[in-house]
Amino acid sequence: MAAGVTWALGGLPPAQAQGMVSGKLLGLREMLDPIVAGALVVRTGVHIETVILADNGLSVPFRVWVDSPMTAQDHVTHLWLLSQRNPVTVMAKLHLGPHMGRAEFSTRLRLAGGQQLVALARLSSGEFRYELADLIVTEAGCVDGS
Amino acid sequence: MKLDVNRQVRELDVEPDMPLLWALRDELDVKGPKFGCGVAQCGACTVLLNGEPVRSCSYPVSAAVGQKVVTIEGLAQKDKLHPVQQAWIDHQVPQCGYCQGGQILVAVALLKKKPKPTDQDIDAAMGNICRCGTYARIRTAIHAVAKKGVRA
Amino acid sequence: MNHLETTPTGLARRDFLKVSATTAAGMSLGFFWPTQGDAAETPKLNAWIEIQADETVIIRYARAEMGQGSRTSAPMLVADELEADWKKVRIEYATAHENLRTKRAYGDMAAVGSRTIRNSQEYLRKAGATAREMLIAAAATQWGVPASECTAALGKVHHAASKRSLSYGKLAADAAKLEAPKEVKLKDPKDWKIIGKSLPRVDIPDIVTGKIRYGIDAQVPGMLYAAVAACPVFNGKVKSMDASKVENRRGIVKVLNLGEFVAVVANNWWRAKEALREVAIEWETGDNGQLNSAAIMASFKAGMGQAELAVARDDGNTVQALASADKVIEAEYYTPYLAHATMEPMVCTAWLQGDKLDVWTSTQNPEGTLAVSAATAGVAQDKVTVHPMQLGGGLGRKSPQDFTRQGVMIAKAMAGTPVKMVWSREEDIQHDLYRPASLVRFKGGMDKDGKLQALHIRVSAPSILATLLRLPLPKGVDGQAVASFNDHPYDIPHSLVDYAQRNTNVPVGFWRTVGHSQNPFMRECFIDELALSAGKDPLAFRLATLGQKSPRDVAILQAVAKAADWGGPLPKGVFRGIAETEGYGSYTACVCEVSVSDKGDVKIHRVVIGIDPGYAVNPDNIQAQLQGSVVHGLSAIFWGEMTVKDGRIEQSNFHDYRLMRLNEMPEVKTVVAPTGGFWGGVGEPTQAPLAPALCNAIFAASGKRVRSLPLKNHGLSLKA
Amino acid sequence: MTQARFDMPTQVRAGEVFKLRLLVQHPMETGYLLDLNNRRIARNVINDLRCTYLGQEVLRIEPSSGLSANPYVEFFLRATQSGEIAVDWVDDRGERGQVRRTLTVV
Repeated sequence: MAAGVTWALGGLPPAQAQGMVSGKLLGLREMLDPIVAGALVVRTGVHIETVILADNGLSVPFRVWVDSPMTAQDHVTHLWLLSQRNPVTVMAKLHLGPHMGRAEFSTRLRLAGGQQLVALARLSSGEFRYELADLIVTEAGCVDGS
Repeated sequence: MKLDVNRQVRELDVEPDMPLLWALRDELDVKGPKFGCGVAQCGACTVLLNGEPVRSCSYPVSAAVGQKVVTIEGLAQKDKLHPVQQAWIDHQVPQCGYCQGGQILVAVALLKKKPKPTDQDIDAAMGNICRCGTYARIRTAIHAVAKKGVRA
Repeated sequence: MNHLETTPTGLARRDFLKVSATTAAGMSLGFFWPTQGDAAETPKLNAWIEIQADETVIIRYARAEMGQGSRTSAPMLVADELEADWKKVRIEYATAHENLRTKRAYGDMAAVGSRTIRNSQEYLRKAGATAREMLIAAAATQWGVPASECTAALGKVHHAASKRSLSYGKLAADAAKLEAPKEVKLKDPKDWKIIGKSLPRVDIPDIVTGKIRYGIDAQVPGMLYAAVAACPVFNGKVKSMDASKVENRRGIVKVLNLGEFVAVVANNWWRAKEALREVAIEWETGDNGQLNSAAIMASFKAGMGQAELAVARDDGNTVQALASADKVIEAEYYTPYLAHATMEPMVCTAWLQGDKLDVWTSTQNPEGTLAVSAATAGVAQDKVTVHPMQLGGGLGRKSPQDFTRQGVMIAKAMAGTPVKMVWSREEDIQHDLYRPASLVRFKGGMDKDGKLQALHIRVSAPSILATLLRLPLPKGVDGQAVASFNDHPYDIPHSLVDYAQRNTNVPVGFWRTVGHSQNPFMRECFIDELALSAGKDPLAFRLATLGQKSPRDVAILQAVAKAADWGGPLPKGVFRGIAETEGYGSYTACVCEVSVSDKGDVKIHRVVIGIDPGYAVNPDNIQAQLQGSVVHGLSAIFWGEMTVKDGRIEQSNFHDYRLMRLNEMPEVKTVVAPTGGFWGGVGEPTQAPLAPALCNAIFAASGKRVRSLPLKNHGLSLKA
Repeated sequence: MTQARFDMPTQVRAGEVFKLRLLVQHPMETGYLLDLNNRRIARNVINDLRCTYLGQEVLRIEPSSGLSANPYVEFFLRATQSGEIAVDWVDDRGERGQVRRTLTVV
């Protein structure tokens, strides 16, 4: 029943399609599997705020927050910022605790070209939740994409 | 000072040594003449002064007083294109077009002096730089105007 | 398998489809249109097409026009499938903010890489075909006949059986209410009516009357003007500034120290520029003032011998094959740094009003302009408007947005007031992102029959991708630095291409034709050296070495050779040279006919230059590009060279960075030879085969083998 | 020691959730680029950055080369009682940096 969804994840086009030369684009599964290791992942409760366009990937503002009361019983334990295209998929891993009061984090990312970004949260219940964001790094030059 | 630009007398109050180009562009909003080099090398800023091509980036505005200044905007008479402009369309001369106002004005002046210019005449007169490289078509278009025998 | 679940709405799938649209120029481009506020307007069949009641067909064009002619040829693709009457077509710019608002309905907007036609042809033709089917469906519904019985032509839908027709203007409102068909069949190329015709460019009438507005012509009420100076030594910063001499001068509004550069803001650009000369600026240059051309060459030379090299191509066993070859030919080639020198220098007008920013600039990359503007001003992206302007040339310079950033920095410092920044020519020549210099060493191994068996090409050069874009290079290879080497078409068993990345403080960027602006010169001259060594005719040697593997390279080579009457008689003292290249999805070749006097005067009697772009959308425009690229190429070949001394570029304006003029223009015969079946680029690949064909001809005429450019350094001058 | 800018309120009410912002001057070298002498610039990123409050670790970040040069982080804490807030980080070369602030809870 989720087969359609599952297969859609693997079929991303190769990176060359955009004329960028920074390696292949990972599918969602390839990004998440090493972390979630077979656990259920639900796309809910995680929010991303970033720019839509970037002239280059050197410093891209990125904010993520997770719906969570951040209490001892119910809080976010981990947050991963994942890149579909960077040579290193995990841009940052965060260990959080109830003391934070708010499951929110802002930073600036370094990205090797346009891609989808994923924020993955692990809750104290063991549940995984995620959100995606599209980011376009505009073409800065006459790279021969042929 | 008073300046006759494209058959209109315009009033302006600027330093006498301000180049005509910047008086036209930044004071009178006449944008046809372009800035290319600032040192009379490229000719993108060409205007006609009493029918003679002048590189306006290096020509003091005060020296233009009392002369008729014609820029590319003032070449067509009402809605009727000058034959050189028409030839530029017929032969699809421009690429980016930035230098073409200047090129056209130089060609107009050439054809006025020599209605049937030789290739050597064209070589000698057409010294403006075109970075896109439209030279072959400029030559063809000038010959075409000459051939039509229209009074340019 | 189903450990990966999604929310009940199934959003994940749609999101990932969207990725394919943005990264692969997907099919769904242009079919999203937000409905709010559009109800009363002209019927939009999709983002690209609007049809008015008076039969005017508005087709949107999403990229920049800088002389490449795509503002005409891209809409031709839409109009052909739409079966529009071209005379009724009006072309309007799509804007970056509209693209942002519509979640990129117009796709990639950058006019770079000779990509406008080849990357957008599919979705543009589909946009036209989809709208055509909607118009046919609307007519069929009105008539109560099956859509399959209706045809469209010249802006009308016809029903032959009942001899009825309806014009697009009358159908558009109904058609716009229909759902767009998911699948449309694109026309067979033999049925094209507009594609393949030499149509006049739509922007030329406004060019010849002076009405067209370039970035430099932006006019905003209350606007001020800025002249700028950045440190002439690369990477330098402002240490201190004393503007007391000019602050009270007529028209001077403000002198800004913006850290990386100084800006004088005045009520007339000339006043600003004159004052800037008298602002005392002390620069912080650190060690960067040490760099010079000799040190750069030494670094490239060191690259040749460095232990660790990135491997770009490795067929067979080249080292071994060279060791056992009957004969090994070696040569070293060099090409210099070059400036773009677009006729219109860098400009940016920006107006920051509260949280809203308007930008007028000449940009090849409007979305990049938007992103940089928003980031620099600190405003939201949806508050930025980038106004489309014609470009006074682009040549790859106006894609990186360093100048936009400067313009917006000034506007931010002058918040509330629109300011037009214009670079002087000196600023433009000395603060370019230069075509990289490159040192290349070739080794070719021949067997006893004079057949090329092994080719080793070693490149020592800066990397644009690593330094300008700061991208990690796969296996250490910059594809631009080794272009036309790593993909050379010659059918030989052993090829090794390796690369030493040698960066310097000289900033590098994308110059028209990029790696193909220099590497084909070296490759195709070296192929000539091999042909000579084998005692073969250069054309015959190429055809034999290309073999069966590269039929398109062979086809263009033969077409141009035939057009040039290769092997036919020539006047005494006139000699030919030939070269063949491929790149940007197209195939190109060139024959030059020259004579060389004892004094080194090179007279070019004729250039025959041709391209196979697969499909030729607007052949006359392709001819114009071929002609123009000869001029662009010859300027570089004879005179183009940026030299570095004390950390800065020595050249400053057209007196010492010479460009070709009309009296030096040789006769050019163009060959547009589309073989069909693919879509190649045009603006850039056309200049690639010129330099090798010319230098091979110079060798034939004079026996002088030129292995570095420009020719002025070899005592060779262009005879008008 | 690396330079940093750290911004947080000095005084908050008990139970209040407040914002902390940190900007560290650091190249975050990716390990993919070459220097002007053609030598690979070794990866050197801040690989561990942690915040402790009243001696207890409340947030730990493990960045990779995916955070930009001069990394910026912004996060929140819930105030319980007055005491020290410390942020400590270390890069691949083992160089350490830290900021210390005293929070007064009223």
